[in-house]
Amino acid sequence: MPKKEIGKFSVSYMQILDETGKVDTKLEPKINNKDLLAMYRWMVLSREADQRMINMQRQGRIGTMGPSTGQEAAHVIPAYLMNEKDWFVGAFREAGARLVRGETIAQALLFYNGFEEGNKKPKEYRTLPVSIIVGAQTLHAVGIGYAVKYRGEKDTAVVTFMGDGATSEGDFHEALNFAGVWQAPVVFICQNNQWAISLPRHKQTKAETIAQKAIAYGIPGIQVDGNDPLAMYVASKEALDRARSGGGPTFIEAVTYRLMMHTTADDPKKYRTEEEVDEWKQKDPLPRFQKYLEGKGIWDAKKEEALVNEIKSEVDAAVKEFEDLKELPAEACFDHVFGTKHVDIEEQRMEFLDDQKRGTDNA
Amino acid sequence: MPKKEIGKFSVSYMQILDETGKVDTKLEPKINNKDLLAMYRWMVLSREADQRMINMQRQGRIGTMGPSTGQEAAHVIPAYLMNEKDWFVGAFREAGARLVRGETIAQALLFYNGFEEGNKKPKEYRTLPVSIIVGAQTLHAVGIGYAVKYRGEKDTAVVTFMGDGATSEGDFHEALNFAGVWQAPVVFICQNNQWAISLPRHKQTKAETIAQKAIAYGIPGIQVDGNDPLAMYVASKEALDRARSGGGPTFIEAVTYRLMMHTTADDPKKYRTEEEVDEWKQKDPLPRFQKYLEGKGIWDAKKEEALVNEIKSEVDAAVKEFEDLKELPAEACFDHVFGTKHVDIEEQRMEFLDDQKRGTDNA
Amino acid sequence: MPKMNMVQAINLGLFQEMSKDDSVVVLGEDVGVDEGVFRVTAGLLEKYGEDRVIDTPLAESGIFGTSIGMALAGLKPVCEMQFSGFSYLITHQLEGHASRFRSRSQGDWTVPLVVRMPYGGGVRAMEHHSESREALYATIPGVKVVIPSTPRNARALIVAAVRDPDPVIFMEPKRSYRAFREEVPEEEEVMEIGKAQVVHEGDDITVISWGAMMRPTIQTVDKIGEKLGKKVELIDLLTVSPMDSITITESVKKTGRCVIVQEAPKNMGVASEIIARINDKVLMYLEAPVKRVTNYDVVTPYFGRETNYFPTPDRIYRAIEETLNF
Amino acid sequence: MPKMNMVQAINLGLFQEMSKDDSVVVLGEDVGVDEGVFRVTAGLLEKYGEDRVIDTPLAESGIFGTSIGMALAGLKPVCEMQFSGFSYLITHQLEGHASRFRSRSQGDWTVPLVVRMPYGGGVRAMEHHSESREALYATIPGVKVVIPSTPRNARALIVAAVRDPDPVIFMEPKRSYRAFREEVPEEEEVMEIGKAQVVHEGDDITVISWGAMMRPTIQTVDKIGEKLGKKVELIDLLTVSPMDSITITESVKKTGRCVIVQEAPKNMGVASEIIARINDKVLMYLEAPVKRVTNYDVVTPYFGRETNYFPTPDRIYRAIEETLNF
Ligand SMILES: Cc1ncc(C[n+]2csc(CCOP(=O)(O)OP(=O)(O)O)c2C)c(N)n1
Ligand SMILES: Cc1ncc(C[n+]2csc(CCOP(=O)(O)OP(=O)(O)O)c2C)c(N)n1
Ligand SMILES: [Mg+2]
Ligand SMILES: [Mg+2]
Repeated sequence: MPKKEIGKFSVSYMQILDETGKVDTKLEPKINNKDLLAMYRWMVLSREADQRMINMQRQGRIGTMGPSTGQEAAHVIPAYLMNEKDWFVGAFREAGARLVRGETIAQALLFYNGFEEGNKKPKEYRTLPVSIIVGAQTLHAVGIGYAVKYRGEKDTAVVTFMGDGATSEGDFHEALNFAGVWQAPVVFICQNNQWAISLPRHKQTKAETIAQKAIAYGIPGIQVDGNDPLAMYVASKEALDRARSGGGPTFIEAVTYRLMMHTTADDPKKYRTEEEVDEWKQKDPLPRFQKYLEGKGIWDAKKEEALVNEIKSEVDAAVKEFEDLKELPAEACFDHVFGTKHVDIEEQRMEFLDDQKRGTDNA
Repeated sequence: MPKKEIGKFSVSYMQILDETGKVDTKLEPKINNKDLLAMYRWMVLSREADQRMINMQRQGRIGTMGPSTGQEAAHVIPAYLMNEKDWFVGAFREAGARLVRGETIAQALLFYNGFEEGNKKPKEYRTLPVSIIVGAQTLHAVGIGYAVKYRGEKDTAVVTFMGDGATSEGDFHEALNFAGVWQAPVVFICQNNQWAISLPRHKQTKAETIAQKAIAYGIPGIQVDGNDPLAMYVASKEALDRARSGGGPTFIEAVTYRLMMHTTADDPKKYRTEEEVDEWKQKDPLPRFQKYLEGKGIWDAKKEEALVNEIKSEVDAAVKEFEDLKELPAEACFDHVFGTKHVDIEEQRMEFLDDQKRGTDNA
Repeated sequence: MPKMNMVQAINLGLFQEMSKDDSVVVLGEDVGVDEGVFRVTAGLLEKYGEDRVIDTPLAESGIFGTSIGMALAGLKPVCEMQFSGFSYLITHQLEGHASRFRSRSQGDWTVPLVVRMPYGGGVRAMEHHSESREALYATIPGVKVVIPSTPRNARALIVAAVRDPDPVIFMEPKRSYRAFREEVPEEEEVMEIGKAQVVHEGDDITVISWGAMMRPTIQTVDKIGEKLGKKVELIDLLTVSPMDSITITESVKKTGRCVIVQEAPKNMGVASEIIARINDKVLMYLEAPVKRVTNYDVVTPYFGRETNYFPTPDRIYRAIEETLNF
Repeated sequence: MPKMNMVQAINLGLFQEMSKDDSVVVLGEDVGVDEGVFRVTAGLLEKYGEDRVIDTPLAESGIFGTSIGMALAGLKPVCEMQFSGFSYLITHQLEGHASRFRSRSQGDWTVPLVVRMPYGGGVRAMEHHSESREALYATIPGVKVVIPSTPRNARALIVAAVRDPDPVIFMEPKRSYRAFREEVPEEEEVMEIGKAQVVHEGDDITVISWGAMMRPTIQTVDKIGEKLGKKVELIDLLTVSPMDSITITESVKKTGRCVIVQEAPKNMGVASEIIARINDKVLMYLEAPVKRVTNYDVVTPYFGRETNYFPTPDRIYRAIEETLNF
């Protein structure tokens, strides 16, 4: 077709620490040891909690849960870079990031066991509860971004997460478009873990990368090795800085992999091969990060062992805290329908309590 | 940000016949005179019908209508290139295209006067009724495209239209994404007429062009001068050929302008200047096309006068046909709720008829 | 007190709330420069600027979903759906988020926002511009659905909606926008959400309606008084959900007869819920079946036919008369 | 006749319809390779191939909107919403298009399609996996809402839904998916959409339910017979909209008493519409108020609390007893 070129776009990929532990020293960020070790610790804690919860689900001690094993770098690192003023608007597969943001493991257990109390978190934490409707939360992030800008809050960013599957939803599109138009201080991080339950990435969209979707909204976008903590660090920092300094939104595609099942109700053997999983295990962010720390001379087998033990106890304690919880009030739902009293709700509360009391008297 | 380029994209613009009537002869398509004159005639007819309907609305002879004056090239030309097997899935601002597809002006009047009879059109026409929910129809087009492919229908394309505003809706996104994944034989034509009611194009999206949105879906996209009948011809033909030959979807941004109000209920003076409108009047596709035909020696003032008279009578006749229609049955709604009988509907029909009969006896 | 129409009255309410509280922002399609397709937001942009009166891209879920975010972050968004016919694009955000944040977080996170939308027929507009689907929204717990019927209560209720701690769907009967004027006090006036209003007292029959149907109902009720000498107790529902059963059932207890006038189709309408509540509490006081005057269970007709389908004063009259004579 | 659970029964219905008619296609999230998260579409991909069993991108409006297109073009799509909690993303396409094409074109264009969706609680799943919102869909004219309660009627109704000329929302009570088995004939069996079924005859009281609530209701009804010696007429609604008033009102005419058991919240539920219809036609036969046993008007609790909120056999028992003793 004969025509005149009027726009040019490109998509870039960033990797700094590769699968073998090799570092691209030209790109290597300067991070102090304390931060490095702290990030690593969060990742290990997240992994351990995840695995424990899978076991607990198997034993019927909690309900369905969705593991994040394998994706820790993609969400722990940006969360670590966030500060108190920043807002966290997650989906459902950023358990590690939630820990960084101050959620306790006991709370997570409560959540997975079907109690709203697992979501209780004062507004000051600026961390929204898990959002299950795929894609919907990205719009909340943009609205919060608008409010931040409207209030003239300085140095404040909103970080929102979504999966590769979420990029197909209309809400994702509307969120990126609004963010572009409003130049809202939002960092969109897509954890492209290759699968949306059983749908592989290449059936989700014909686009070669997810990062290029940002072009549709006039937003900067980049593809990052999401299992590379250093690349995630650099990309997240740049995006956060841009948002905090009034530079508008950024879209990051973090290429990662869901090493476990979609949720404990899922059987991934139905749709993917063990070979594929094994291949991705080679790219696991945890051993990779460990190697990096060892290379820097700040980590060794003994420290690893100590950390693992420490974290095991921490998780043990959290499980105990969760299991020691006394029964939560059954009628709590009546308290939180509205912020105002209504006679219907109060009448029904009475009926409810009465019915609870009568139990099985007649039947 | 240090990184490796992994994807390159560009957006092109096509114009062949410019505002002054100058032709880029390198790009000029070969179109026989009969077709050229036919396309011109449809555009003139569409313009005349449009203007007449605005007047009729002003006189209270029909209800609200949305004029398409100024956008004729962008929708008449692709419609002209469609054949009987192709499907037309429009929005609400392709009146000229609908005429090409066999809708009568009397029917359009009936539609704008609030009667479903204006939409009656046997399936064989493969032309769906006007779709008012912005963006929604694009998904129907993709589903039809899937059916065409599934049935192995050869040489069949689906053409769907939407405005610049529609590109912000989630359904638009989902439609383009499904079309990409399914490689559905769909031609998406966005009539970017610079306004969505009062919202100017640059507030609709931060993207510099709408054409670049196709990149997000791995679909070929192009920006075309939508007031240039020749460029619309070339771009539509290429897209139709691609769809018909199994090459999948195409996205065309047709840059045009809504010269009139959004609908007869709208007052564009509230949000745009006369200068802007005047500027775009210079780019009007009708005089431009006329000049081209004159340049080719197949048109002159006398022919123009004859055509205008002929078309005026044609529209007169249509208006008469519409106004001579006898009253349409009030109870028709009861016939088309379901394809099966239901006692509720039948009971209510009786009540309705009874109430109609009783009229104002008591009150 | 100045006389104004409903458009002006809602506009007044918005003006006043915006001047009082800078967390109130208005957003939607064409609400700024164009001042709303019905001019309900007239003057707001000029007075409060682009940051508080936001012309958004054309995406309802985007408008509402970002409003949820704004509300979570402490703003009080008043967003507009240009017509209720396009509001179903927000159903998932309403059912799945706006209505749930409070209970999901046991009160830590709340979503105080208002969704304004013109609804209902009678203005000879195109498809999707004539429906009454208050019932659809009323099926969702955690959402308040408010429908004013006059300029004065529209102003008092929009103010209440803006101040409400929960998501409020504010459905504006577009047919009543400019149909009549009423005195509306300049100074603040607020009505309580969740309360119906007894417009006329009477003890022969209870007639209940809301929104645009209040007008033909009032006319008819007056005629019933004149012609049949019967005293009608007329109730304006005002809040469709959560419903004010008490006002309804107290009245029916007194009158023993009831007619409900609803613009929406019959099946699964708000009228059905009213009947269910009468059944629950005062069935044994009923001297006749409750009668519903409603639209029919057909797909909303294009405007050429719609007037045939609405409850008319004649149908309302007959229903009241039949119920009185039962 | 082989015994099967509801998952197998619906699967059988889909298999048979697909083998009969190559215009039937199945689409949705994870319906192919994964065979549906509840395995309702097991074996279909293997048998009918990728063209007829389509794993779609993750977008509900996309799934449903393209299904409308397929239906317009002569296919018969059976699309799946993975959970009803995510189905509200299609509301605008349902209210605005699927339900309207027929009337919009006066019968020239029709949208015969089925939207399958597991609904309801009781499976200890996360938020949005427990709601019963049949009422929301039932507010929309031009849409049929069908809810089976057993393997056998599920098979007969899914077949009817696939053959129906209109859009059918087919809500599958996920709690009943594997809860019990029933004999289901291999050979074709079809039930009429729009008809309720009298499961037990009786003349002391009418009890009406549908979907997952049929199980606790049947248990309770049996107990009522044993303990109180009363004969219950039990009605399974099966189609929620358009409703079968006749079966209901004929029964209530006979019994004079009625209890309705509904998993959904009380306000604006299907039970309210049933009461309204009883009011319309047989009010004067009622010897007691119709009693509703429902969920409460709260935001659907997370699963940790949900069982407290559902109608239980105890609550159902008490409601029947109280109504009998009224
Ligand atoms: C709107 C919506 N549709 C369907 C689901 C059911 N569901 C939960 S997660 C999921 C897949 C999500 O894929 P992706 O976005 O890639 O995230 P991942 O699970 O891989 O982290 C689906 C279909 C849902 N939660 N929300
Ligand atoms: C979903 C939806 N929202 C809002 C409207 C009201 N509306 C009708 S046309 C229109 C603007 C459309 O702009 P665009 O897509 O650019 O098409 P144009 O009118 O310019 O042809 C709006 C907001 C609608 N019809 N549908
Ligand atoms: Mg994924
Ligand atoms: Mg436009």
